[in-house]
Amino acid sequence: MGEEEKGEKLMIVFRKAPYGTIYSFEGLENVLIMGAYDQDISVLFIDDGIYAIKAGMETEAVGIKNFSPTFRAIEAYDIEKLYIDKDSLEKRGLSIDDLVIQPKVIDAEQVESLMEEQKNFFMF
Amino acid sequence: MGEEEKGEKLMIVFRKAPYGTIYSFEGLENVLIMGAYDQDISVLFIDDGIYAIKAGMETEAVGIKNFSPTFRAIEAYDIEKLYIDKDSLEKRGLSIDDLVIQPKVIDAEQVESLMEEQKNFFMF
Amino acid sequence: MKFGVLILEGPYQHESSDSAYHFTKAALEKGHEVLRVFFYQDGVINSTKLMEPQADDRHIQRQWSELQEKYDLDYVVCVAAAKRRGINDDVIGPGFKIGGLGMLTEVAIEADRVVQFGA
Amino acid sequence: MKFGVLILEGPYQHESSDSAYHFTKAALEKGHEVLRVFFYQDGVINSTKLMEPQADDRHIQRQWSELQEKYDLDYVVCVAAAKRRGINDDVIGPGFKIGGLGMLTEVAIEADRVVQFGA
Amino acid sequence: MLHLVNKSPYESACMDSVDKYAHKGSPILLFEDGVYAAIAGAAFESRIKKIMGDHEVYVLKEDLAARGIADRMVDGVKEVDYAGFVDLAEQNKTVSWS
Amino acid sequence: MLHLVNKSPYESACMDSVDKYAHKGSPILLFEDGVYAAIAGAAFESRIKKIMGDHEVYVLKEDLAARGIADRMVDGVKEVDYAGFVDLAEQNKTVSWS
Repeated sequence: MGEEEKGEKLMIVFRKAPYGTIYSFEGLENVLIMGAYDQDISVLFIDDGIYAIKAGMETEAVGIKNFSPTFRAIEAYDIEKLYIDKDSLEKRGLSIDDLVIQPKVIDAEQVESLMEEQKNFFMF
Repeated sequence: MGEEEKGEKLMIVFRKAPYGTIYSFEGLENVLIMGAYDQDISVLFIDDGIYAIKAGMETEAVGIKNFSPTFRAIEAYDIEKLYIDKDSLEKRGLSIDDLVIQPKVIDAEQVESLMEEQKNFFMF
Repeated sequence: MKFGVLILEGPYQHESSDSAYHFTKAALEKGHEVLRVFFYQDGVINSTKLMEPQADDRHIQRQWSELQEKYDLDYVVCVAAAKRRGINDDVIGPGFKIGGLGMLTEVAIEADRVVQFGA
Repeated sequence: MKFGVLILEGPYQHESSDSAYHFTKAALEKGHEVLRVFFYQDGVINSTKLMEPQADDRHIQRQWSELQEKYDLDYVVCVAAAKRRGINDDVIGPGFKIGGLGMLTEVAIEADRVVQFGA
Repeated sequence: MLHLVNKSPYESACMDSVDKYAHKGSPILLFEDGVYAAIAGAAFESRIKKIMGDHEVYVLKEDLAARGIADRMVDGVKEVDYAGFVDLAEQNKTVSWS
Repeated sequence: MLHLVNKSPYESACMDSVDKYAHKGSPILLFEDGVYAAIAGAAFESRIKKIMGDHEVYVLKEDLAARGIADRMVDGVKEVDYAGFVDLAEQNKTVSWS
């Protein structure tokens, strides 16, 4: 199936750290809903957004729901275009194996190009 | 009148820019209320908080109330200990003459010492 | 051009809602269409008619309601975000309606541009 | 020791209210006094009983109300900040009361420490 | 693509992200507290001038006036009002950094 | 005086302010997103180590666990739970940077 048939190119960008604010959690809710619309969805993790998919979260003591396992459900929603910025990972002391999902690692120039292709964005 | 007679040493610190967020406006409301309690109040401007007292604000077009003239009322409330961090001013391209009030200009070390003297703080 | 507008911050605390309002108004005055204004995250709080700002301050919900009436706009307040923050059908002002998050995807598909305020 | 607690951010959007809750609870469990919890700026929104979070999430207003009841705490929601944001006597949960900003100055005078969450 | 920036560069790393990810030639609009990035004689001046080598930088007039800094802008920054903001958003896809 | 920091050093300039204004010897408590400042092998590691030369740096266990980074802390950082946070606030006046 060609990309043209998949509708509009829409991108959700995660760039905030989890739990300190709700942006990444409500951003994830948005991704899951968008998955039902059969569009050409891309999900991108940059800046502190990479921390949203760190493995091993245990949130019982802060009393907030751990949403990281839900990121694994993204693929079940037929959203396969997942990307993460290499430099953001390195700068923050993580590697791709530290994460609950393994987005495609790309560099800042590829991030730029990918963004240029999209029709509309959501930044969380 | 000695300082001891003026009650507790309380400090309100302004460190956020105006209008983008409400912190400085509601911080000012707090200063005005505190002035009525006859305590030993200090007001300190650091970081982006120095922009809260920039002269010449014209807020009609953004539709938000211009609160900067109200800072001039602080002295009428018998709050005379007003300080501003020299380096924050310089770094942000302003001088003391650009402001609606003229707090005493102090350096970072004096800020430290002043903070150490206080009993309780509010950061806005 | 067909615009969508997305607002993620609450009234008064952040300027985002004011900026979104001025942008939306300017776009309409220039003859553009605004297909939908979507209120998400703390943005849902802009819809409450219970707000009572001081007399010399703007009334953010009423400004939005008046703009909606003038141009017959579509305002959607995200139900999931609203429930978390105490916003429901009983408190929203005229012109706002509570709806699903899918209505944000819809406007992202249909509008030429979605302009986001806050995050 | 006598603590005061000040909260400047709303529920769910920021972690500040959760942090303030855990801090207050821990202080009480260690036998300290908490003279007053003051809700200012967006912090006032923590008091609304209209919030309906998802079933598997914490209910921030109820957590605060239960803690208030257990320790007979004094919770003050700033009236000026509350009015701007649509919080009034009809929507605040049990244990909260709406009061003047002077009550923040009072706790700053009387408490050994005021611990601020958010800004 | 139009990059929207609404935070002060002295408090937030937004501008670093724009600088890193924005395509050369993409315009940047500073509004709300973002306008503080373009004050002449301030610490951020050299950064914004460098950024202006790769991007047109616009500032929102209404937010400049509100902050009393309309006469303090770095040379070469372009002022637009909300109508101009709409024009920029018509001519470019928009992405918000905040 | 205990300095409370709740924002990520990659997004916010809070830590710069603490570094600038905090008296030598004053403890710093990192909590909420502030805990990201103390990750080993990250870009901020050299800064936090320098800061640790002048200040005891504490991190809140509950927030570390929530973020899955409890095993990633720079050596020498001290972990406290909420009861320990209360003890620190009992021993020191507190000031919040956020």
